[in-house]
Amino acid sequence: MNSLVLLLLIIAGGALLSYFGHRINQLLGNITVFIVALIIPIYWFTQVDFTETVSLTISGFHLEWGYNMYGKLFSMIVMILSPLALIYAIGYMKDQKKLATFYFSFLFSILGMTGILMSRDFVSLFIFWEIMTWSSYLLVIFFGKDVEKTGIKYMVFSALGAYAMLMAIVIINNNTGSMMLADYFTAFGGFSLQTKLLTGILLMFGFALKSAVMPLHVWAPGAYSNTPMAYTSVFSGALSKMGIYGLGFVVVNLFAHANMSIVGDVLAWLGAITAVLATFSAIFQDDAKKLLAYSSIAQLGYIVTGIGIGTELSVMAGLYLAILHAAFKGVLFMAVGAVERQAGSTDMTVVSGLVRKMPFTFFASLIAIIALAGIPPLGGFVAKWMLYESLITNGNFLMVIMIFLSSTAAFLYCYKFLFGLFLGQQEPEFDHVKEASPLMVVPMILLSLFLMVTGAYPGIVLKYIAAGMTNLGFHDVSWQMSVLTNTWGDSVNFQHIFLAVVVVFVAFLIFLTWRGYKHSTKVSTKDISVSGEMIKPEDNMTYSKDFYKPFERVLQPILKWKINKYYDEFGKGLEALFDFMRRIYTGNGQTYAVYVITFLVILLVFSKSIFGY
Amino acid sequence: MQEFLTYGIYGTAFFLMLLGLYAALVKKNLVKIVIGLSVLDSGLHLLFVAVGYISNGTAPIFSPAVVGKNVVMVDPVPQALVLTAIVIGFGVTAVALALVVRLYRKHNTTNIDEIKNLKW
Amino acid sequence: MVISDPVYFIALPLLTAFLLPLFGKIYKPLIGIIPGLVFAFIAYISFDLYLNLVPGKPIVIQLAGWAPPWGINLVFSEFSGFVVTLITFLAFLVWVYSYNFKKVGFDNSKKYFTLLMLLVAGSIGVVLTGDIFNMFVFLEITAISSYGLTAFYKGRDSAEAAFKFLLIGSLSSTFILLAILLLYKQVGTLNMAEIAVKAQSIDPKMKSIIAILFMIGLGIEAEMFPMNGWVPDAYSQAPGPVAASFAGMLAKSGIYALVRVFYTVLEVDGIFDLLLIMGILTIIFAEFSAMRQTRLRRMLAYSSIGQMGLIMVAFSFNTKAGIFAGLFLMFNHAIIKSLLFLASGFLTYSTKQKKIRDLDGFGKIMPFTSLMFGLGAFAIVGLPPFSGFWGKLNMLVATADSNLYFVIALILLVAVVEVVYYFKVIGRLYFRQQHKEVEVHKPTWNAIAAMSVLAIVIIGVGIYPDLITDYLTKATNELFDKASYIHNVLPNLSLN
Amino acid sequence: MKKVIIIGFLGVIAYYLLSAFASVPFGADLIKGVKDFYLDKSPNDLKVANVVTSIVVNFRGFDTLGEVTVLFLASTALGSILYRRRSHDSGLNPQRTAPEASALVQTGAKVIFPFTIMLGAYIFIHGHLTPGGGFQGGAIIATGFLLMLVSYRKFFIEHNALTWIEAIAGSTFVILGLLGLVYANNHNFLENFLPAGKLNDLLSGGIIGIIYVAVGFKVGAEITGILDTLLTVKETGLDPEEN
Amino acid sequence: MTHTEIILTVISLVVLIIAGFYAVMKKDLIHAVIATSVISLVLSLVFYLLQAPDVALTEAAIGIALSTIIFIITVRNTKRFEDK
Repeated sequence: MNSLVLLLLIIAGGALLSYFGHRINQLLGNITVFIVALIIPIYWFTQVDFTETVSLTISGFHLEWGYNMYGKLFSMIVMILSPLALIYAIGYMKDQKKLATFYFSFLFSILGMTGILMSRDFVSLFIFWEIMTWSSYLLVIFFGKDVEKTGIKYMVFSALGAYAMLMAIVIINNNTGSMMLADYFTAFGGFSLQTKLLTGILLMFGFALKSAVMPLHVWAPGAYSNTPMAYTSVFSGALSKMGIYGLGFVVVNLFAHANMSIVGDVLAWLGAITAVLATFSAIFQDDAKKLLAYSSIAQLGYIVTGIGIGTELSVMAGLYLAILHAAFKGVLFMAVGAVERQAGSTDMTVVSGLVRKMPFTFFASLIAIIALAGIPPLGGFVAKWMLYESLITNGNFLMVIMIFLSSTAAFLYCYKFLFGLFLGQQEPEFDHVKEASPLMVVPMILLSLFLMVTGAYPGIVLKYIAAGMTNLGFHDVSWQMSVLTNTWGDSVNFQHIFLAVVVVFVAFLIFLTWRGYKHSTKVSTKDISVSGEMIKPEDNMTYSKDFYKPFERVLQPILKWKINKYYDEFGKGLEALFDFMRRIYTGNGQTYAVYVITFLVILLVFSKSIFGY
Repeated sequence: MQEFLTYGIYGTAFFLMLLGLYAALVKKNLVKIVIGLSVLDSGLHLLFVAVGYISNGTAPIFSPAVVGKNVVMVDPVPQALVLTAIVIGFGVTAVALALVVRLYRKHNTTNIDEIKNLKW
Repeated sequence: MVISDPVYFIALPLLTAFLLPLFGKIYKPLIGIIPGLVFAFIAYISFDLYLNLVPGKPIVIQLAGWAPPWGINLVFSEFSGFVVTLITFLAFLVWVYSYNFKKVGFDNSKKYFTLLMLLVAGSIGVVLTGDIFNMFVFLEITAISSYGLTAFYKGRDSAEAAFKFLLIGSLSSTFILLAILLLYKQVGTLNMAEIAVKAQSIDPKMKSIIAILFMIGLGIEAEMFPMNGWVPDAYSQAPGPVAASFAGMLAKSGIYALVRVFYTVLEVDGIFDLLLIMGILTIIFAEFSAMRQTRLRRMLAYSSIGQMGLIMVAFSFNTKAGIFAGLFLMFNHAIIKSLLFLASGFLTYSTKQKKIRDLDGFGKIMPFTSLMFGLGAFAIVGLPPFSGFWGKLNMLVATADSNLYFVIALILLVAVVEVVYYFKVIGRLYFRQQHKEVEVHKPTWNAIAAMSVLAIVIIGVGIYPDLITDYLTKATNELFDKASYIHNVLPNLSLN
Repeated sequence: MKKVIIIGFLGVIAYYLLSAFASVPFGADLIKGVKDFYLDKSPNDLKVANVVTSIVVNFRGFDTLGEVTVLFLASTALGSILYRRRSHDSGLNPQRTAPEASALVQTGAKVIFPFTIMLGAYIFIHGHLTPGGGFQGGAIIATGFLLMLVSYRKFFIEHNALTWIEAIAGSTFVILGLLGLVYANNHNFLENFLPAGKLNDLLSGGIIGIIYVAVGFKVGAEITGILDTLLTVKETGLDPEEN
Repeated sequence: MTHTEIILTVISLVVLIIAGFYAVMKKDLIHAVIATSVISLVLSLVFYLLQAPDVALTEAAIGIALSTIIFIITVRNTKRFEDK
């Protein structure tokens, strides 16, 4: 049997088995999930033949599946992150209700992503895209929180994006007579400008929506923070990358090569704006989940910028960042999930000082944060370096400033995140907190190890990226295992930096631990005497409250402008319109009869112009 | 004369139909609406028969009196159709009136404006 | 072949309906069983006939021994056979569903089954007949049985709904009769094939007036925009299985009549543009109204109108792709909407108020019904891998082929609205806590069986649409090829 | 205001439709169509003197089957619409609210009743010869019953008998049609399989006469049933079951 | 058509129009129903004059007697007068 079909069958079968397993009992279900989580990546890495293709004709549409290097690159994200998240989920979701639905949807979204990345035609791309969308919708509203607000918002935006794609697809089919991606790419040059823009922008709309680019990001914070964290790591890490995947081939493959880089530039600008605004929003979040959600949006903004610029280096930077983002956001969401499960809250004004209680979680988060912030020894630095370099060589200095501003501001929320949850004073109410179960810790640790290794040897990833970029029309992309050489001829050896930093860091840590234990005294954060002023019990005086108050005051004018508001107003307006329109069904049977007669009169009066006799 | 009858009969038929339609569309009383529908039907039936009529035709019956003679007969097809239509109209009227009785029992009124529990 | 004659589709239900009171006198349970046997039998012979149909050679049945155009004829072609098979299949499932309905407060089953059987016979008659006046008679049969079925339940506003339906329906039958009369006076025949030949010579102004009258008369059962005021009321007040039959049979025979008249019988320039506009208006008003409904059945009814609008748009392209898409949508709408209505029957029966917000947490207390509803909702909004997706995709491809890009945009925008209101319900069913104690009515075994069959069809066609695409293509060719229809009915006549 | 608009609308409709019908002048024989065939075949082949009857019962017999069905349907629908659960009737016989008619009316009705029945029967038996047929005869029979129902408060229709008549008459029609599938020359539904006889004979026209008799019984029973249902509607006023 | 028939027809048409008006406009429903009955009666005469005896008979049997009686029953069961 064809290995690609078998892969899809394994995932779908796994979904069904997990569903029924969990319907029977939790232990059986968990074991099934665990086995499935192991089998999928093992099968993918060892058995899947990437040269194989499947082609079939359904309902008159020719479908074709087969990997290319670009799809394979993204598949790696899915195949590494998703099983880890599944294993994590076993621990995280323990004793929750409706587990059968959870794992079923989880595996189906993996099925969707896997399918997207091997689709060579638009129909199967769309099918898998929709499967991914509805399964993730079920997970977004899984806890039943804000079903009306967040869930519907997610579904509306997803549907808008998907249908924009669908419209592009049928227009492409009308123009090329084929549903194949490859035919579209070859025929693109011959389209009229309108068709080029219409199809390209509609496709971009769909993809950009999934990767939460600025005006289309409003679904993301709520969706990311309401979803069970076990899935959010995949959601933000892998699923949003499907948007990047699509943007890659639309922007780079079509517009950048068709001398229409203006489209890509617009996208890049949107990405940069997204990055800045989302970073600022992230800084002022008190809920760690929300913080990470905004941070995700910001990171995706960088990636989109990289893709949008569309030069060799920028695309490479974007893709590298995409892979790193999958890893570190995966870890961070898992860590928040662990905190949520163990401490019962993710509010950074409530939870604090968990570093001693949950050291492994802290370690993993720390590594991830370092990678995220782009601090030298880890991969984030390399990626950002490449991004800056590509922007500078391309002459987009304003964008450099924006990205730089955003990256710097990112330190603020990184610090807030680490401090809020793990550092600071530990309150007595968290005395009982224990480290999360190994099922949850091991995936985090594995991912952070991956981050460390790629920090020292970025080439491990760059190799695949370079291979993947051949499908985007960039051949002979140069890369080195551990040395980065820039346009101006300077080179940096990461191996050495990494080792040096690690040594210093470890030494400092040991020193700190030793000193910290010696000299710390315990004071309750809630026992503060204020001169002459009465403190009400509900006043929370922990450090994490109003963490960046002065900064917030400065940024107030920017933050006041909330795009969400406009969407809400628009939605309300639509609802009012709908309410108005349905009044034509007055409930009076006679009125309906009058409609019939009116219609007859209209047709008779205009019969000449309608029928043109 | 022919023309007068054309417009006279067609006109009457249409007039009855429009009267019926008017009652069905404007009158508020349920029974009146059904009366309107019935008048509408009457006009329609008249139209059918009038369209089927052929000048100086006889009824389409080969009674012993006409067998073998060369007579013009009126078009029997509209007559057959209108037979069916009359019976169907009667059936619809009966159902409509039964519904009126039901509505009256529920709402204690026969004003169609007051019977709109189902709307929007 | 005597045993598989299309006339059985009509004669047998009629005979059974006439005799049903006698069966009831002999042995009471026969009232429930006999209709089932009849439905099973006609479903069997329709499948048998349809699957063995020779392409291009429809079964043309003369009645009373007179060849068309003198006698009435029935045409069991690829298109009409497809619709008939769909109707008989659904009829059987509706019977399966309502067989045991008495257990959940269902009285007076004799009259129910009589009316249901006549509804089925009427719908089939509309589809099969080759005579325009006979079509009117069968339309009236479907209409009157629908009035009876709509008003079936007491203690609801069912009489109100039925009266509205009746008022509009009577107007429609007047217009159809006027159109038939005008047509007869022009061509001197009532046979559709012969009309099709002779109608070419009718004065275009006259033809357009006839077309307008037909459009209004037939548009009512096809749920076209300004004439669909009865739909939400009737669908929400009728018993659940009846609403399913309305969606699956009444609306289908309505759209069939519309399509047959405008494709085969009466070719009028511009009628398809009109159909396109009306279809679009139908979609917009229906889906927007559905969005703000608080009652489940009304929401489904409006959604049903929207689907019918989509079907009209598909047929208005006057291309093969359009017809194919339209047929696919018809199939989907019949199967999926029936499933939704059948499932909603038990959901609304348990929530006395029938409000959507009372459905919170029903996924837990009525797992099977909720699952079926969810599946139907996924399918109807066109999510893969359910059959609804292929219909929508084909529809959009057909639209694009007609270069109507703005229609694509419109259909998709409206589809977003559709997604919203269906997913709101799913969200309530599954992801909310039950907030009100309700008296739960579990579905009976036969209801479960009926819903399962529909669900299997939806998933089966969704995963492998080629199960039906062949038949749809054949039906498309049949409908598109007017000349061969005429030739098959009237071998001695031909176009021009 | 609404009235004025609607009158305007009706005027527009009248204008267009009248102009459409004006092209088919009254009394003109414009078309060569199926009617000539019917006028030729009915007396010569079918031996049915009344062409309308032969069209209604033979050429377009399927329509008539539909028509009978519509009446049956109306009666069933009426029954289901006005049906009440037994428990609410609480064992009482349904009572008609109409007051007892005067002795004169009662006697008159008693005298006229058999004649009406006979007239009706005559009309549907001679349906293929003279004007009228099953529908008209059936309706007249029903009128006779109506007379009795209105005159006598205690005149109750035997529902059992009604059911039997309905069922047997209706199924006779369909079964005769189905027999055509087996015995007739072309094996068509509703095709005549009996000898045609001689024009203007009572026993002519093959199955047409039989069908019309069946239709007569059916229609008579159906309409009587409808009247009975409507007449036994109970007291006026709000129905507790409805609210 | 003979002259007598034409004159009869014309008179009938006039009666039809008047009765139609009466049926639609009269507030007393019983009167309106009687008017519809008159319409049927006159209509059946017109049918007869137009050489349609079958239709005339049907209209007479159904329109004059049966239709009228079911209307009257309904009016008795509801309200006699159309309210303003």
